[in-house]
This record gives sequence, C-alpha cells and structure tokens, in this order.
Amino acid sequence: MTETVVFAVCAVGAVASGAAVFAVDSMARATFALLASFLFTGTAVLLLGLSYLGVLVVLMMVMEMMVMAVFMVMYMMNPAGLMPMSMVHNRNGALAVSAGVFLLLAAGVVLVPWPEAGGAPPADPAFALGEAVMGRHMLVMMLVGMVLFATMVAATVLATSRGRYDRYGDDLRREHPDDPIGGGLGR
Amino acid sequence: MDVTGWLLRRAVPRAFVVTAVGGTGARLAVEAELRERGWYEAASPAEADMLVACGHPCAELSPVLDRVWDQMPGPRVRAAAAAPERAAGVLDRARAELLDTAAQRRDAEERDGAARGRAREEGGEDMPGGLPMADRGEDRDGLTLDRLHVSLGPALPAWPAGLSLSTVVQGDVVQEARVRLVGAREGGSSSFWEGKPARAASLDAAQNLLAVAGWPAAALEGRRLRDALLRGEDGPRTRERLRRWTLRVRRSRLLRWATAGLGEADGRAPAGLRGDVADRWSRWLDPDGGFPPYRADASRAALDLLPGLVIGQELAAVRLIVASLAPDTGAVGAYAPGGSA
Amino acid sequence: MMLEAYLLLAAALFSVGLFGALSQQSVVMVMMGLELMVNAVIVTAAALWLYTSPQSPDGQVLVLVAVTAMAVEMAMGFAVTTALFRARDVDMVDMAADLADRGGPGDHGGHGGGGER
Amino acid sequence: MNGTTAPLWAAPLVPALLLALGYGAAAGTAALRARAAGAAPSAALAAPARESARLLVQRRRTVPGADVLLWRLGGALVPVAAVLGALVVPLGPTAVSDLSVGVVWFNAMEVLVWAALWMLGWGSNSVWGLVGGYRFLVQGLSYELPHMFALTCAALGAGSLRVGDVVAAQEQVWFAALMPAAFAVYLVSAMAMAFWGPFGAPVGRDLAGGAVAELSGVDRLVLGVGRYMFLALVAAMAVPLFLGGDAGPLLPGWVWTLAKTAGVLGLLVWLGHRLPAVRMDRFAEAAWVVLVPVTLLQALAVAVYVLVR
Repeated sequence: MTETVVFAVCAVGAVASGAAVFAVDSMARATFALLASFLFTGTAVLLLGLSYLGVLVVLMMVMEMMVMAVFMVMYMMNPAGLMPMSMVHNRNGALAVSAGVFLLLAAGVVLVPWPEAGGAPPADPAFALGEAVMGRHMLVMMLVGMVLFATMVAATVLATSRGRYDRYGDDLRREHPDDPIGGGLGR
Repeated sequence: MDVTGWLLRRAVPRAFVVTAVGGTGARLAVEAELRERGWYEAASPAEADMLVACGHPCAELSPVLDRVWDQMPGPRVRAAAAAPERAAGVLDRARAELLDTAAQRRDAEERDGAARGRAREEGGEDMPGGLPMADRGEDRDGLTLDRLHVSLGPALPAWPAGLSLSTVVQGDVVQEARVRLVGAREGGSSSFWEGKPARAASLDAAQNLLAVAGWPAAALEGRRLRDALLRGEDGPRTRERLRRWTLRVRRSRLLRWATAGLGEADGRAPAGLRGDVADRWSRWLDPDGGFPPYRADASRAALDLLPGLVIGQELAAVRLIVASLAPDTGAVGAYAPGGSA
Repeated sequence: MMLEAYLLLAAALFSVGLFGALSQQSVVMVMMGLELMVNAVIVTAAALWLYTSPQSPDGQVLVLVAVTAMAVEMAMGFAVTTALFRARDVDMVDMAADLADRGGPGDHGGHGGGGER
Repeated sequence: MNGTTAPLWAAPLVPALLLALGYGAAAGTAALRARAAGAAPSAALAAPARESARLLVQRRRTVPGADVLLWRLGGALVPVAAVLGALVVPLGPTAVSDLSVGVVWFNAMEVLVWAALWMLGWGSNSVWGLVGGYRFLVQGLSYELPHMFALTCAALGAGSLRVGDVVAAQEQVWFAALMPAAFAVYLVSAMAMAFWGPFGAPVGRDLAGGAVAELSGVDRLVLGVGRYMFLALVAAMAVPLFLGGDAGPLLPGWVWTLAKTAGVLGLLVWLGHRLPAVRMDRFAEAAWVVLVPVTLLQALAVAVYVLVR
C-alpha cells in the first residue's frame, strides 16, 4: 500500500516540477526544478525494483544539472529572473500540440492490452544487467563507449575557439602551451 | 534566566579588523591581543560581531567602515584602536559592550524599524535592492558574457592597509584593474617598520601571504614569531622555532606549486619584486632577512606593477599576487598610482 | 493496473517536455524540454521491464542507453550553443534557423538581417 | 554473511554519531589551531560549542536580490546529505540499511553537496559566494572521476556493490593494503568532497569565506555542522571500503569501527592543518592527467587479482 502512495507522490512531484521548469522566471530555479523532476523519476525507478539504475539516475542527473546550471547562467539574458521577461513563441500552439500528444498517448496506454509478465524479476536485476551488457548486449556497451568518446571530442572541438596550433605554435613545437591560465603540470 | 546573555558569555567573539593607512602599529597590537586571547579574526562582516578599526580612519575610509558596520548582523560592537598601546583596553571595552544584551536589543529594534521604513518607501522601484544588471563584454574565448565591477576594497582580511583595487571581473577572471589608495596620508612617508628588525617585516608579509594561500596554521605560527621578534624576545627558543617554521614553509611543495609562475615581474621591477610570487615569498624567508620589503620606492613600484600583473588572472591568483607584492601603504604617503591599465 | 499508472506518468512527462521544447525560444530551455522527454523514456523502459518482461534485461539496457543519450544530447547541445553564441552572440532558436555564417557578434536580431556581413 | 540491516530504532543513532564525530573533528581543528597560536590547546576543546553559542545568538541576514529559497535550501542540504549518506555505513556488523547498491548510494549522496554549495553561492547574490560556488564545481569535476574509480576498485575487489560484501571480502587482506593507490585517491577525494583543508578553496579566506561569505547566525551554524558531519561521513566510509570494517582482535566490532573512523578523521584533520590550499586550475589538470590513469591502472590490477585468485 505504501508503494502506491510513494508512487503517487513521485508522479505528481515529477510532473509538477517538470511543468515548473517552464513556468518559473529564475533560470537557477528552472534547473533545480528539472533536477527535482529527475529525483522523483529516480525514486520511481527505485520503486520498480531497479535499485542500481534508480540511484544511477539520481547520481548522473545531479552532476548534469550542475553543469546545466553553469551554462544556464552563462547564456541566459537575465539568469536570476529579477526582470521577468517571457522568451516564448507561439505558446498556445505548443500547448495544443502537447495536450493532443498527451491524449493520444494516454489513449494508447489505456486501450492497449499489455502482455502479462512471464515470471518474477530476478533476485539481483543489476547482476542481470551486468551479465547482459557483457554478454548478449556487448554491442550496446561498445557502441555507448564509442558514442561517448566521439561526444567528448566533438563537444571540445565545437566549444573551444583555440586549436592546438594556437597553443603549441604553427610548428607544434612550443615547449609549454601558451594558455591564458596555465594548468598544474605545464602541459 | 537570560539565555541570550548566558550564550553570549560563552561565545568567543570574532573581530573584523580594518586597517587605515599608517595604522600598521595598531593592527599588529590588535592581532597580537586577539591571538593571545584565543579570539578569531572574521573573514567577512557577516561572520563578525566586532568591528575593530586600526589607526586613524580618515574622511575617505569612514564610509567604508559604515558600510561594513551595516553589514554586520547580530550583536555587534564597533571599536577604534588608534594607537598600539590602547589595543588591550579597547578590546576589553568592546567585549563588555557586546555582553550588554539590553543595549544590543535596542540596537536591533532600531535597525529593524529603519529597515521596515526603507522597505515601505522604496517598494515600487524595478530593480530589487537597486542593483543594476551586469553589462556584457568580450571574454578571452570569443564569447560576450556578463562583466561585474568588483572593488577589492580596503575592508578585506589579509589585505594591504587602505588599498582599493577596483576591477572589472568576468566570472572570476580580472579584465581591468585600477589601483587607488583610500585615505593616503598627506604627511611624511614614515613607515612603521623603520627601526624594527627586518626579520619581523618579512615575517609579517609572509604570514599575510600564507593566510591568503589557505594555510592558516603556518600563518598563525608566523604571526606568533613576528610578535615575539617585535617584542624583542630573540632567545634561542624563538630562533629555534623560527628556523623550524622557515624550513616547513620553504619545503612545502604544495605552496610552491600553488604560487609558481604567478605574477611574473619583469626586469624593470626593483630587485625585491623580481621573479614570480614563489620567488618573492622565498626571498622573505632568507635567514639574513632578505630584501626588506618595506621601503617607499619598492612599495610605489609595487603599486605601479599591480594592475599589469593582475589582468587576466583569477581572483585567487590576484590575492596571491597582491600579498606577494606586499606594498607598505604607510610608507608611500600621498601617492596616486599612475599605472591604471 | 500499476503499469498503466507508470505509463501515464511517462506520457505526462513526455508532453510537458514537448510543450517546453516547442514553446521556448532559448536553446538551453529547449534542451531542458528534451531532457524531460528522455526522462519519460526512462520511466517507460523501467516500467515495461518490470511488468512485461522481467526475465530479460533488455528493459534495463534501454534505460542505460536512454541515460547515455541524455548525457550525449546535453554535451552536444551545449557545445553547439557555445559555438553559436561565439559566432552570432545570440542563443535564440529563431536566430539559429539557418546555417549561413551571417553575422559576427553584434548582429543582434533582425531575422534574415543578412547583407551587411 | 554479516551486514544485516539494523532495527529501525538505530536510525537516530546515525545523526547522533555523525554529530559526535563532527564535534571531535571541530575540536581537533581548534586544538591544533590554538597550539599554533600559542594558546592552551585544552581550552580549545570547547571551541566548537562556544562558536555554536555565538551563532545561535547572532541574527540572520538578508541580501538584496538574493534567491532566498535556493540559499536556505543549499545550507540545509549539506547535513541532510551527510545523514543520508551515512545510512549505508555499517557500525560494527550492522548498517541502518544495507542497500544492494550501497557504494553507488554513497556516491550519489555526496554529489548532492555540489548542488548544495552552488545553491549557497548563487543564492547569496554576492561575488564572493558566486565565485566560491563555481570553485566547488571545478573541484567536483576534477575529483569525481578518480573518486568513482577508487570506489569501483573497492567494489571490484568484493565483486558486489553492497557495503556489507565489501567488508566481508576483506577477511584476509584489507583493501588499503591490496589497493594502496585507490585508498590514497579516496583520501584525496574525501578531503575534496568535504571542501576541507587543502581543498577548502570554495570557502577560502582569500574569498572572504567564499560560498559562506554572506551566511550568519543559525544558517552558518547549520552549514558548519553539516560540513563537519560530512567530513565525519567520508572518514567513516573509508573504514568499510578500505580498512576492513569491524574486523580486529579482542575488542567488539563497533569499537573497532569507531576507532578506525576516529583515526581516519584525525588524519584528515591533521592534513587540513598541515597543508596549504591547492588552487583549482592546477588541481584540475593534475586530477585528469595523473589521478585518472592511476586509478584506472589500479582497477586493472585489482581485476587481474580477482580473476587470478
């Protein structure tokens, strides 16, 4: 019984804080509203018995939201929301589309005869996940690894305006890179 | 049973020390007094309950002191230590006034009344608290981001007396810097350190830098040794402790790693200021007292060098560079630093 | 019954995220909308794993992929926003509609204000 | 298999123990500071209590244009994260709740302090606070990967993410001896997590207190208590992960746990006293270029050891 109560709280909390993300003025509060929504989602996943993935969602999302807060404050015109100005275009159109999508999905959820679960969940789902990722789903593991590596390289290339020629000179033979602020090991 | 009074009597006060130009003697006395009583020095007005102004605050410094006084929260007391010998008495009276809960409650009610009054009549303005929005400027990565005007004012812990460095900061990188002396003394430039043992002057500069470099233990030990030397206790025990302290600071790899390569002063600087921050503070630790940092021309050169060294650096590096230059504002007299890049 | 509840939660999160992504002008806010939609995918995958095929770990692998997708989307999104902000000093979705390297900083608005490049 | 879950009445024991250990750390710091200042170290043992008395009397402050919600939330989050993280730390054989993913739970709870300090810095609407909050983000992004790999090494050695299993796996040899590099990196990241000692830049004096510059009265007290509780938590977590939990001759299990925790806490307090602050732009490069490869190699070594055994 307590499980359904906790689920109800998480559901309402997740959707409410999700909506708050776009309702609140201050960008910092929008970021933490999104973080709250993720924390509720993480709890919901914990409720479903996936303890490892639930805690992983919480861990990953806290770090991601902190990085998002940095960019949020950097790029938004008035990050603290002290001078409220709305940066929205065709609000009603968006509202109509998303309401329509919700009704469509809800109808699907209610009408589709979902199959019954075959057996009971394994004792330790995380162990099953580990086995799968190292066994049958090895391709997923390799793909995720490559995608993350490609993302790191691409994001760095896109974000920085200085290349290695600016740092190490045209013949790339400068002994110490000339960065505005040197790193700890002089590299 | 007056709980507030009971708690206050148990509390160890924290003093926020602000030094006027030429108040070095009073500052040293107050610092020695605070250390012996086991009291603490506050890092910000919010943490403090005792504002101690050392030396003779002139017309320019008073508004700064008033602003710090307004920022201090709860039970607060304001003390002025004009001369070194009156430091102990001033602190005792301040402590007594702090414990007088009736007076503190009255002061609190007055402030709440004034604050409510101000809040009523300035209810309608658009900018909350009258704070303007940050303007934007080019940053070193080609982006145009917010810039803040921050003045590292005279009321700052471990900061040269009366120095005001008004900077334009993006994130925490300083883009523009202008040096100004708040309340520079028109009279002759007589530094406190003339006639005092050169080792004590170097120790004072070193403890200041160690406090800024985040090593409070060595800073306190250095301060204790400085006070011993100033009082003339030059016995074998003090010299032994001084040797061990110097060895520990000199051999600290972390301190060297944190300060190496910062604030490189080129050849034109006077002998005592050449090299980077690490060179400067290791010069102070030499047993022959190294180059006495407190001479008028060295301090003037330090003030001229400051803006150039500080631009492009982060706030942590700025604090270390200022502490390593250690300008003696008392010796400089009425000097308007020209170098405002 | 509980499966439908979880899926309804996911649908609600998805549509709130969709509303955000469609209605917001700032690129960073659009990305927050996308994150909410991926959030819905995580809830769906976890619920379907438990209530329809707990024996096979596919649902969990899908959650893992969704979390990675969210990290990748965020990293690339901010990299693009930084590059865009450096090129055009703007982070509005409307002004990022075309790929032409039109204006440097200072070309503040004026959709289609090309020509004086 | 030990690591049974404690009865519910043990739950309030966790914050009480954290408070006691935190007070011990604060008193130790004050004693070391008093010895350096030349005053009597014994009088400093009451210093944390005196400071709490002063802060209880001090009034709270408001700052114009401040985001009070996030500001207060940040201050309150640090002690809450400490207590939540301590739920998985076993005292003797039993922990309050021995999750199957105890190690990941501990990691998730200490990441909450990132959010807490950033909110503190951002909420106080002051340059010092903002710069202090951002400093902790740089510090977090630098220490997090080596810290995660150090925790992975411990979990790898035990073949499970349950803290009870990690303790059980250290029957013959403690993980501190088996994987010294992981233990050393854990201690470094422990100080970085609790923004303590050499990693105290976010609340450094050069920033007039950094993220806590504008805090006063009970807010500053809550944060100070939270910070010392968090330091006690990271020290307590080192015991089951690397120092064999409650294993030890003669004395009962929980006495050994407390003794080892006090030992690690004393080491952290002494290092805080003994070392100057590390500047984050230098530590970031050192962490990514040195610590990450070191912990990766350590994980490889532990994996080979586990396979061979």
